[in-house]
Amino acid sequence: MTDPQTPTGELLSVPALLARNVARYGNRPAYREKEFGIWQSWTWAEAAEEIRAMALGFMALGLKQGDYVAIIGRNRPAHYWGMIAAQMCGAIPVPLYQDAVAEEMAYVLEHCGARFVLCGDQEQVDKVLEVEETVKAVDQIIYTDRRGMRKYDHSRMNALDDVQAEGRAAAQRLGPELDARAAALDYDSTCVMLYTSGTTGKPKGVVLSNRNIIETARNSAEFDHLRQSEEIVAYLPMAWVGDFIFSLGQAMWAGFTVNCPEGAHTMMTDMREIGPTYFFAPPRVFEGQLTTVMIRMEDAGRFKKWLFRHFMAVAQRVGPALLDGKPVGPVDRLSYALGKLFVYGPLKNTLGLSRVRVGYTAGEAIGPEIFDFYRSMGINLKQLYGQTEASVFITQQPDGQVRSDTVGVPSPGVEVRIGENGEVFYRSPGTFVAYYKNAESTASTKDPEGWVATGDAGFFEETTGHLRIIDRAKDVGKMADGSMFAPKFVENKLKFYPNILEAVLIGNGRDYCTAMINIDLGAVGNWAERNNIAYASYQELAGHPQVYATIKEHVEAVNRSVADDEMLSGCQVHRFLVLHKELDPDDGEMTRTRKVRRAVVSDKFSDLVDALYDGSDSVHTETEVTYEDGRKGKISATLKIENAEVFGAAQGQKVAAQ
Amino acid sequence: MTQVQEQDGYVTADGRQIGPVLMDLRDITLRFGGVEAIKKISFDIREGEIRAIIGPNGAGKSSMLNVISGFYHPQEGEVWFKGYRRGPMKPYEVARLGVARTFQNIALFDGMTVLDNIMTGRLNKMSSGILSQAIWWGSAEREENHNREQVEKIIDFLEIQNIRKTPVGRLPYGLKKRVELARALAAEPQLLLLDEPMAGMNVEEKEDMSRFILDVNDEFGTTIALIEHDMGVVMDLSDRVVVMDYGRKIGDGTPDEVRNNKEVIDAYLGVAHD
Amino acid sequence: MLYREAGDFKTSYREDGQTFPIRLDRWGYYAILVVAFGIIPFVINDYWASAVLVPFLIYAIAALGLNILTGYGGQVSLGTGGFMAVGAYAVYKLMTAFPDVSIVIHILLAGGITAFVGMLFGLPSLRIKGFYLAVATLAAQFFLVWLFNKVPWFYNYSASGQINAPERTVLGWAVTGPATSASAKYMICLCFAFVLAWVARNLTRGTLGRKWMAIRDMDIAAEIIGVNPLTAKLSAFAISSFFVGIAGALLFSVYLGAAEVGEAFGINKSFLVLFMIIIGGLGSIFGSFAGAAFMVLLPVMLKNLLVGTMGWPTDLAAHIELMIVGTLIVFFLIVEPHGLARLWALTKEKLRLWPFPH
Amino acid sequence: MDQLIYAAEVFLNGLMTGVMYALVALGFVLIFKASGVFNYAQGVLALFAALTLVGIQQGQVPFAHLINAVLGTHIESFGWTVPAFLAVLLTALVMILLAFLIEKLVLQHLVGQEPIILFMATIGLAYFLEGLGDVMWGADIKRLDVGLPQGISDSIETVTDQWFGYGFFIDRLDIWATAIAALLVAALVAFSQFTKQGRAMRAVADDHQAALSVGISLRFIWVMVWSIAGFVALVAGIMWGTKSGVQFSLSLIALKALPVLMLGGFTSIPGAIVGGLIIGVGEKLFEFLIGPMIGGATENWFAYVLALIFLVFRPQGLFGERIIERV
Repeated sequence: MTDPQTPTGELLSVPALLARNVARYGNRPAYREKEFGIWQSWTWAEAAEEIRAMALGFMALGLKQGDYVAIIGRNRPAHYWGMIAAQMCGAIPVPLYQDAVAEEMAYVLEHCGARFVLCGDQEQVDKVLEVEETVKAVDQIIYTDRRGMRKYDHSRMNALDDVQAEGRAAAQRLGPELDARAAALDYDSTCVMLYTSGTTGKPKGVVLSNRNIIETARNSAEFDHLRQSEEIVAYLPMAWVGDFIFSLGQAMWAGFTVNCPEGAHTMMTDMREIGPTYFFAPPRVFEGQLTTVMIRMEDAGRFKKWLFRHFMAVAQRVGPALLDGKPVGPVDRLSYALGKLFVYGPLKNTLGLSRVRVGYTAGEAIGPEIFDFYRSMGINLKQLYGQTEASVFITQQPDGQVRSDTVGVPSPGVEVRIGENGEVFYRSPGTFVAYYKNAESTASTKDPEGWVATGDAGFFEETTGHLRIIDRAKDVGKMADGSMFAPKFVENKLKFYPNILEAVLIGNGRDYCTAMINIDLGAVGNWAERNNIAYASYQELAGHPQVYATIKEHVEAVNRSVADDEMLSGCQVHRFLVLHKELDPDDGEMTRTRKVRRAVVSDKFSDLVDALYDGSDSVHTETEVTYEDGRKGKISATLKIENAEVFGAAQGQKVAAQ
Repeated sequence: MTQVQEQDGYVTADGRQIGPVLMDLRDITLRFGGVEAIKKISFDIREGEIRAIIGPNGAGKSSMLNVISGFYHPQEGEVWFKGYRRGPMKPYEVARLGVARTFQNIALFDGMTVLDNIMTGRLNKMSSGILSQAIWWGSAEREENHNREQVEKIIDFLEIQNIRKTPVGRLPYGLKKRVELARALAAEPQLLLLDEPMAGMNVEEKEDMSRFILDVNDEFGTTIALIEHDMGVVMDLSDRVVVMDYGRKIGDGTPDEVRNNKEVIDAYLGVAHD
Repeated sequence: MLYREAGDFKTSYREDGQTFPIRLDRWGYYAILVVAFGIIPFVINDYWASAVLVPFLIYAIAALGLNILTGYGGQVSLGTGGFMAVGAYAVYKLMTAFPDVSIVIHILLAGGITAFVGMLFGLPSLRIKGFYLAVATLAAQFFLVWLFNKVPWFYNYSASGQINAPERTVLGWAVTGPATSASAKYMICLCFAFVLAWVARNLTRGTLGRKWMAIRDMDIAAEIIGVNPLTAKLSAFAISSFFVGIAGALLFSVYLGAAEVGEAFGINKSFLVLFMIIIGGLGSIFGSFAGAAFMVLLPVMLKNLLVGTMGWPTDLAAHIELMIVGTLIVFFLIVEPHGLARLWALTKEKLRLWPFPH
Repeated sequence: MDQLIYAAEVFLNGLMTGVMYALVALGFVLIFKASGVFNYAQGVLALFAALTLVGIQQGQVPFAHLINAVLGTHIESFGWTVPAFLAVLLTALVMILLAFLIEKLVLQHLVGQEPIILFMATIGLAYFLEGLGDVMWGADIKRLDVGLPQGISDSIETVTDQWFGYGFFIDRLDIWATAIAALLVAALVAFSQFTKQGRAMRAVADDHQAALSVGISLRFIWVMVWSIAGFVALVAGIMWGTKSGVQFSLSLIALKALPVLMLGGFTSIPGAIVGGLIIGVGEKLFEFLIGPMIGGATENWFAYVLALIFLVFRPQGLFGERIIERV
């Protein structure tokens, strides 16, 4: 249901929403960016003016309807404006991952045939110029940051503010044309094209229409009662659907303020300054924060430590109840209030979370204690389940019914059903239009009735009606003895330990499960310092016997808990090793969103896998690595293989060695 | 090949247009008591170029820089700047003419934050009187904020945003050097003097600093005269090099010319990489 | 611990540059003002006024002045007492010469005159540095005291050689002379202290302040980046003396009422104020107040303790006090050369980081 | 003619006072050279020394005042008197102990601070010692007599009378003082020039690091110079004490020594001596010639103003070496 007093009548496009926001919230802040030491701010009116100038400029440069405009850069107002400006011109914005290496970028640019590229800075421009060897489509390069660009050949290159200036100058000439194009946009015209960093194979271009984005934005905004007064910090990759929905879709719908940090290195301080009221972060961010909190508390005096421990305990007991509005005794209320004064308050403040009204995490399962830690401090952190093809939202947790092991109930307007193989299917107004230039995989994911296969296996809890995700459907396999093999399930349990960064479980079609583990350099390194264990490199630390011992404890603890769930008890880890290098997107072992690429890993480290099953207790290996500057090199190591105790039925599974 | 003779300047190897003479030093002689630190040295610095002064320790490089920045007054010789002969001036007067410098052993104001240090670089751009400062509201504050904007641009340029409010005393050496450069840049000088900008830096820091120096020259077109020990750096950075030894000038020209200068090789390069 | 800074962000250099950038500090500051202006005047009695608050405010002004010169300008002065004397005698002459001009104007003028004298004695600072200068300022101290002693014109040829403040009023309230009420004394000193502190803050935050600090931290470098030492140092002396002069004027006219230059403005005054800024914190406005409060309260408390509680003879108490003051000076210089201000800053930092240690 | 003769007398007196100044100034110079500390407490040291001396001589009970206050007793003295010589010796020991304590409790913790901080610390020290002296021995003015001859020297009077027909009034004490002071000065100079410790001391003055590297113990040197300073203070204290009684004003001779130092340069022993003489003579003559016209009592400030004017023209003082500024 669209708003009655909207000037542009129906709100069928982002530009239309922009116009409405100008009319409604004209001089309220729309965008802020930390630059030159202060938060530069733009009201909706100012932002609209900038955007219009940009759009006119693009047209002056010859941007045509249906063109694709690639945007490569960190989160900056200018880049969001670039996307909207492109839409105004009837073009389609395509945000790309700024840390993508040249060949990935080459593929995407080639695939979407972008004629315009909006680059953040010199670095990105260089990349584009590099790929231009192969990619011919690119016609105009526009850059936001002038730094170091003076020497470049500007025949096909412009600074963004020059483009805007040109646009302003051409306002008379091109204005009508622009308005016509903007007016021509309707619910079915494409809003944005996002490339999924598919866990397998080449990225796919997901085409999302205005309907997808606006409907989803509206539903989700209403679901969480997002208001114009919200503050969000835009720091997640612009190419990721989540950022598009939160920082553009919902921001446009609800008219709240988008704040862009100065840069990655100042993210935490900037976040603290802004104190967002609506906050999204993938589990690893919360994990990271919790780890640093713990590490920093380590150095505190005894009294502070005691205070911290005592009141966190109180919080664990009382916090969630308070948050879910359940009855709490006056004594507990009091001690919680004290805790709030002495610990939670300051802590939330230093983390910049004091003002968070609604917080979401998704993308990965989050460790229960991490989740509870934030909840118990009174931060309304919830989980949602979604994917690019759904414009994010499939299921999410309503206030007051939040648990760490479910992903909530279907979002408004979304239908969900479980396939007979356990796979989760959904259908919603957010469902994507198609994969760009890829009819057959469109067909394979989305059936004629519009049902989309998520590729995840899961089930609904009868009692609560909440959805639980076990694993990637295709990863769920059978072990030799026919019992269910759900690697992610176990891996997550492992990853909940701060010492473990990544874990890869192997065992599909095998007699028993084994695991390859990445330690978390931050946590383990810190632990090493405390116990003054010297180490020169990640590799050395990973190989350290005491580290192995610790990891072994974790593994066995996990085995114990896995054993409880008879459906999955076969997945206990019999043998494991600690990898000598961190899994790294640059080496193709993970996606840009840091999801492990199973296939890649298991064949890249095939020698290790064999060793895990041939019973040998150590293995020598050599691996190729890519350094930041793109150079390649080799590292070699001898890895120890450790046996872990298993429990219950799994004890039956025989190990080759025995 | 460069023709320094022609008045309108020359074009460098990487195609930068170098302008006419900005500063001209003629037969400079400087004595401390009986000691002659500089003996009848002449050379010029042209607009937009990066000019290096090199030489072994005690060659009189720093003294030369101090003469240019008006800190020492030569007993003989003439200093011509922007086409006018410069009489014996106080250092702060020279600064107002558009000459800024950094120091060999860092001369930051340790009691102040990075921001304040850089703001001091703009003192000559600020003019509000004591009274209006005492009242602050109005002109003084406006002036302050306007200059803050300029300074912030430099902070951004030299990538020191995250130490903006840190007292310089707490900074590591490399960063201090950078802040000092920032302070000098804040004065928007026509001639920037760098006294061993990379002394005591590790390779990485040296690379950064070289990049910044080139960027400065490139972005603001600032003329730069620098003293440096690291031959490699000097040769990469500078358009023309003056070589000094025992207060005398023994070589002057492009890095290549200097590199192949017999006297220079004997006096300096031999002992450069010790 | 108390600080909640999330969401307290700055969108303009004006906000960023304000004196209390952190919201909580700002509130605290306003709260103090409300108490100082809105409550104390109505509850104050003679003891509190004459024993604590009035001297505190007056010395705070003097400390501000000396801090500008020493803390910000880096020029150590041991002549404060002398300059206060100038202020006192200037205001005395003005009061008696032009009875119907407002005392406020007289006090300001007295400050101006002191500023001029201060500049004169500041001239040597252009040639001599460090404690050569410190010692040189003693010249001011001794010469001025001698001057006011020996030249009868200054004390209107009064037989006693003393100067006595006649009654003068502000807005109908007597602020000088015997009939003055406690709250009147308090209020006029408070107003001066408040305005002057505000001025001091403005001067030290801007161009002038940076010039001073530059000279203080590294005079050569300062000169080379374009600071004119002459104007910088002399302005420091002038403004510092202006403050000190006003303090002297208030001390005589409002607080003492009658003064004999020797004991009212002797060298010990110079040291007293110097101690205030050392203990309070060099180069800090807050420090000036903290130091003044400390040095004013310490004797009062010691007296109450030693004489009042323990019934010791006064002279003994006085000697003990000397020892304690001396010890404290040394202690502070050893433990925290930057004084109470730094301690306060550190505490604040801790509170902001709470519960984290760093 | 008479004027001239008076002037001559004044000059003579000035010279003798000057020597005293020089003596006190020397205390400063020694400490400053060795530890870079500008010891404002020097004067109070003298006062303290004098008080202690008197106290010991007259067998006072230290802290009697305090003890009485606390315990309500009425003890005053042990009832014995100590012979001057022994008393001086004991006092010297006390001064050395004091030096040790100062090094241990104060200087040690201030190593590496800027000079000005150290200077202020000594001001604090001065306050403490002043208080301590009073608490230990009481603040009342005391007569000090260690058997130095006093009164007008008749011999000189008669001699001068024969020469100029006018008898100079010169206090015997001053003559003795001058003699002793001169002797002490000579001794100190000799000490710092010719003894091992003396050389070590100057080495430290020149370069702490270097001195340390050749194995000179800074702490020892400091204790030593402060002891010497204490001893100098003692002597000065005796002279001035005998002359004008032991009282607070005695500590002000330090303030007199300061301009001497400015004149002579903080680091120069000869400077201290010459400066002392100049000031001594200068202020006496000034008081004698100009004083009457402007109300007299000019000694208080003349020295300072003289030094000030002098410094403006020669910042490094009489013998201080010229500073070449580098960047």
